[in-house]
Amino acid sequence: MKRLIAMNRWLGWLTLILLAVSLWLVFNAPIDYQQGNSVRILYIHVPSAKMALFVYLALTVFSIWYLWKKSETADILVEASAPVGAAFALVTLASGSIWGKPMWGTWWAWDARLTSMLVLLILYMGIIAIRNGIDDPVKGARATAVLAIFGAVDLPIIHFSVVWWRTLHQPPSFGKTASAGPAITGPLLPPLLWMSLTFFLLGAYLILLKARETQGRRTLEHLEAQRRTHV
Amino acid sequence: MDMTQLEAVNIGHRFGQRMVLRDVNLSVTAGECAVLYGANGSGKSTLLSLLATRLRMQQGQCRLDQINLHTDGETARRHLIFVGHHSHLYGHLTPLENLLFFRDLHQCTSGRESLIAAITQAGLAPFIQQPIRWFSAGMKKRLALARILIAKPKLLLLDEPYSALDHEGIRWLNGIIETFQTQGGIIVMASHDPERVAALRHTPWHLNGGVLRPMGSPHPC
Amino acid sequence: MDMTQLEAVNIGHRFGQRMVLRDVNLSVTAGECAVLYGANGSGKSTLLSLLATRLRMQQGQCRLDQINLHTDGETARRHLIFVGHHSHLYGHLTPLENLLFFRDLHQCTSGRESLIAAITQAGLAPFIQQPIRWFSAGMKKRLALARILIAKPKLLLLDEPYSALDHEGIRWLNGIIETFQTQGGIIVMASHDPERVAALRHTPWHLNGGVLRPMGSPHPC
Amino acid sequence: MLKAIYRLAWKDVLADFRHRSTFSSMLFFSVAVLLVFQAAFEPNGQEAQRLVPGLLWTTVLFTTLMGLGRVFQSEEENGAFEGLLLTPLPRGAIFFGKWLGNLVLSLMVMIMLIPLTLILFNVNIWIHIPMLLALLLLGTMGLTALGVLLAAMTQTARSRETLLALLLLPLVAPLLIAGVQAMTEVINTGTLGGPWLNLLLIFDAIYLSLAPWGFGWLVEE
Amino acid sequence: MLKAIYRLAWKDVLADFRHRSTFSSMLFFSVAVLLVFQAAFEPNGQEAQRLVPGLLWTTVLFTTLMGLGRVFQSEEENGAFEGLLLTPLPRGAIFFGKWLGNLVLSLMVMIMLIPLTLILFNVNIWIHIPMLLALLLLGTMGLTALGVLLAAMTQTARSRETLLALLLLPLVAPLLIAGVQAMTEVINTGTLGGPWLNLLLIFDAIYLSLAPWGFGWLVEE
Ligand code: HEM
Ligand SMILES: Nc1ncnc2c1ncn2[C@@H]1O[C@H](COP(=O)(O)OP(=O)(O)OP(=O)(O)O)[C@@H](O)[C@H]1O
Ligand SMILES: Nc1ncnc2c1ncn2[C@@H]1O[C@H](COP(=O)(O)OP(=O)(O)OP(=O)(O)O)[C@@H](O)[C@H]1O
Ligand SMILES: [Mg+2]
Ligand SMILES: [Mg+2]
Repeated sequence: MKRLIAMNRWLGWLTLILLAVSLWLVFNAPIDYQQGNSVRILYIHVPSAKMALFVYLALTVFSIWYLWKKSETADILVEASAPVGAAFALVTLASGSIWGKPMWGTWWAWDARLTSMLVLLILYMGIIAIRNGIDDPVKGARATAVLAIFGAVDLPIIHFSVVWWRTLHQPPSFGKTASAGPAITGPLLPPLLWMSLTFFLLGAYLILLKARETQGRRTLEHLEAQRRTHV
Repeated sequence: MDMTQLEAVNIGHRFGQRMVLRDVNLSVTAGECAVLYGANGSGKSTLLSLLATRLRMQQGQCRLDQINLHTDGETARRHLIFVGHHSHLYGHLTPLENLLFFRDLHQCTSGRESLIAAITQAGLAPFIQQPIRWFSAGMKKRLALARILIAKPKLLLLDEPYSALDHEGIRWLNGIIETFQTQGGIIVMASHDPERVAALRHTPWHLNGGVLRPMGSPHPC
Repeated sequence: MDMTQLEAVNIGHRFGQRMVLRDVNLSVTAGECAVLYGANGSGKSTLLSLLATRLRMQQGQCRLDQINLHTDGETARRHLIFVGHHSHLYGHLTPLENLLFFRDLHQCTSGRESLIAAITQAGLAPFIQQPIRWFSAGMKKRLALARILIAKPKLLLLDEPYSALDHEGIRWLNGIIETFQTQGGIIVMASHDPERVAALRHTPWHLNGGVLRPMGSPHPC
Repeated sequence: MLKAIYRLAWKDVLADFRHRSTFSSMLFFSVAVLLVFQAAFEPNGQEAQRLVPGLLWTTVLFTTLMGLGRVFQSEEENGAFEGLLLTPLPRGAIFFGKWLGNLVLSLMVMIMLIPLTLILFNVNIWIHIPMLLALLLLGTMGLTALGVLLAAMTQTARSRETLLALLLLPLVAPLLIAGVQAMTEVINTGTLGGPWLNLLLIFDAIYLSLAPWGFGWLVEE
Repeated sequence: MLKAIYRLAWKDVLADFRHRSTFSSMLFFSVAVLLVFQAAFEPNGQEAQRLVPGLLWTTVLFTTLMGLGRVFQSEEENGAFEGLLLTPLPRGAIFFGKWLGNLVLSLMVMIMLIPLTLILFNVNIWIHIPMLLALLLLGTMGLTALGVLLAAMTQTARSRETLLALLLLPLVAPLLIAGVQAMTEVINTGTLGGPWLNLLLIFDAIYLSLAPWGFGWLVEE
């Protein structure tokens, strides 16, 4: 845990530098002939969508780790990841909606991917709520971990929704499954990859930041309790 | 100042078909402490609940000074405190928040410092920041009793106040009760503990078959 | 038959960051009754919950005969009964239904009559048809204690068993405990009541600052 | 007395709101309800506009219903509700404290819920939002009054939620129908008024004037 | 052990059913929900048939949700849940006891609900009733498993009902969608089968195998 926290400052600077690079790339990328300038939303939307899923995956791993080893570090990481994941999910939904207005002519449609993404956001909120709602730290940690593991059922549904059901939403356009539909290629790809890397680091940075805050708060509470018992 | 006086006349109470109290007469004057003894299920808690206006009076009359407990519950409740089997505390609040809530709802004027002082007296100062849900039985009891210190009631109703308290807690409580007596307050208490009550200046009563009788000796059984 | 034995070695427990028990060693043999004294919040109930396998052991080891309480909770729970601050009763069931439920879940073999006999012994025969929600504090306590009569445990854990009981109830309970002792059972009890425990053959212990020490005189304080 | 009402509402809602996420849970619960309706009914474009009033009202109904279970939950532990009844407040004040707390929370949820519904179901009636909100608020006032009353009524009953909902829904049906019709009128004609609105106001007036009085009767023993 | 599971289910449902008719209140609740939907949506002839699966599933979902709040309620009083955990039963058995009790209750409600819905919405698909019932039962098995787990999870939380509802809805959404689609297929084609049914079965299997395990983790201290 200590080492992770020490890494955090470097991670912060690295994220900042990468962000500058990717933003430069994004604004120098060509404008899509169909989508016009609004295509730039892609560079926010896709990385944050990937991160929303990835953070949940990490959350599940942390939860299993917690239940198995009873490690407090795992618990702190679970607590720290939930709000970060929720933020990414919110950004995905917001950017998707804003993009959807010019592309599909509507803010929202109830197709499988969009719906399952909304479910993911609600799940994140549920995890945050149960973490805050139980006073007993051990019980709270355990409830959160079990809930997170149950919620993981939603992950494959989101990811494969575009494959399993015919949807409005873009099918996967890079990676192995990119068979159907127009793939993202050429000059659009590098900025997207850079941006994805940036978002990944940003996610890690935020989680560690939150973890540090959580741990600091717990230590403070402990010291406070000790001081009061001894006075 | 007038002498405070509690006067209960011919109180009767039934639950369903079962007559729990019959023709209970009880008169307590300022500075007096009436202790109710009686077997399990004899109706001590019922009598205290009636005096606390928690149960509706079915028969008889009861007045605290000029206030009729039966018809004027709101005024009566302003002058009495009841500490019962339950602590009436909120598990998710800290001791201080619990007392603040109590103070505001009882419209007492005591300041924040005097609440903190009460908590310290109860020996709970180290736990002032913790939600009371995880307090031990005795700690909850102490906090429930600390409420006596922040309101200035005329009438104090205590249902088995000694249970869960340790030796020192009992001394602390007896101290509070004595001070309260010298200030002219009235106490009615139910207990199974003659040994602990012995330290107090008190009048013992015995409740049996719904009938309340004064007890000759201070040591009952 | 082997002598039953409870052996707790180096038990430690913390809630969050607060160390409530440190290096507690306790050894009780068949027919013995260990009584834990200690101030409010000193950790008596916590120790009993650990022995009852309600809390997970954090440090140290505890065995009842061959059974490791830490690793083999289900077997251990078959041989122990814990009567705590709470009565663990269902308000909407009658005394008999409560005991039947208890019997089935603990997989005891006692018949219906012996349950009724236990209720009668506890002095609750007149109330056998009533849901226990409205029972008085002492009546609930008696019913909770009556469970000892229907299971035949090796280990009996009692947390302030005398509270809310009247004089006669205390005699009844002490009788049960004595019988249990002569049958070779083990008792661990937390109490604030040296006067009531005095009637029993017992070993007093004192818990202070998380450390458990045997007490010289049977009358502590 | 106003201070006490505020204090009660504060304890139930605002304190909770300060460090906990009750509000966001209620909001996201209501979003989840929308999702369930979508999954279950799959309305198409034209249907959606016609369904919006029904969707909004049923969602508000279920959200309020879920919130109501919370009203007396914190009062259960340690017999805190009894403690509330022992304060010198008139019963009406306790009622309004509970009512206010719930209303504030519902109002906040509704402010977020209306635009969300319009976005999710892709209905373009943004200019009517203030009127929709006013209507929902009016409805919620009566709904919450009824709900708090019934929560108190069924507090001691088992199967509380079921019973509460059972009693609440038939009484609330007229209010709900009036609300749906009034809202349909707003969406179709753009004006607020007419017999349905009057009906809504009448129900509000009835529930709000009768409920405190009924509450007083219910909690009296 | 089977006896213990049965006993647990019995206590929760049958004993309750005997004295207090939880069943009929759940049934009335579901009818009230149907009425609310009718008032809110006012479907015409063709629409109604299309809406039936959605109506049935949402009604069952909300009725079960209402019932679930009750599951652990009787365990709260007097710390009865702790008593349950002190029995020598494996945690999984406790889970299945709770699950069974709830399932039986839901099943009884559904048997009445289906014909009522068909009558109220005037839809003539009587021959499909056995298949509809089978589908609902399948769905409820998973739903109840998840619900009992979440009820245990939120038992000690503040704003319990809200939290339970918030957690349950997103998790059951896939199950609900599969159920609605499978039922639509039954109504349209008259056959039970296809990918949606398989999905339903998969979710049932996942939830029923994971939930007891999760329950064991939750209640361990
Ligand atoms: C609120 C609306 C939207 C939501 C919730 C949403 C959600 C998502 C999610 C979750 C992913 C990542 C899937 C994965 O990695 O498995 C994704 C990827 C993507 N989205 Fe959206 N989206 C929305 C709107 C849009 C719109 C309007 C467009 C453009 C027309 C769009 C284009 C894309 C593209 C091109 C990808 C990358 C595809 C891939 O590589 O898998 N999205 N979206
Ligand atoms: N609300 C109620 N409804 C029905 N019966 C009740 C109610 N409250 C108490 N009783 C019954 O009244 C009798 C007296 O109860 P009470 O609690 O007053 O006894 P007590 O003297 O305080 O006993 P203990 O010493 O055990 O506390 C009991 O038999 C009890 O079952
Ligand atoms: N679940 C818990 N979480 C956090 N702290 C707890 C918990 N249970 C008990 N404690 C704390 O542990 C300490 C010991 O509590 P315990 O109930 O064991 O005391 P006790 O000796 O039984 O006191 P009493 O004589 O008042 O019953 C207390 O300070 C209490 O606040
Ligand atoms: Mg009593
Ligand atoms: Mg204790």
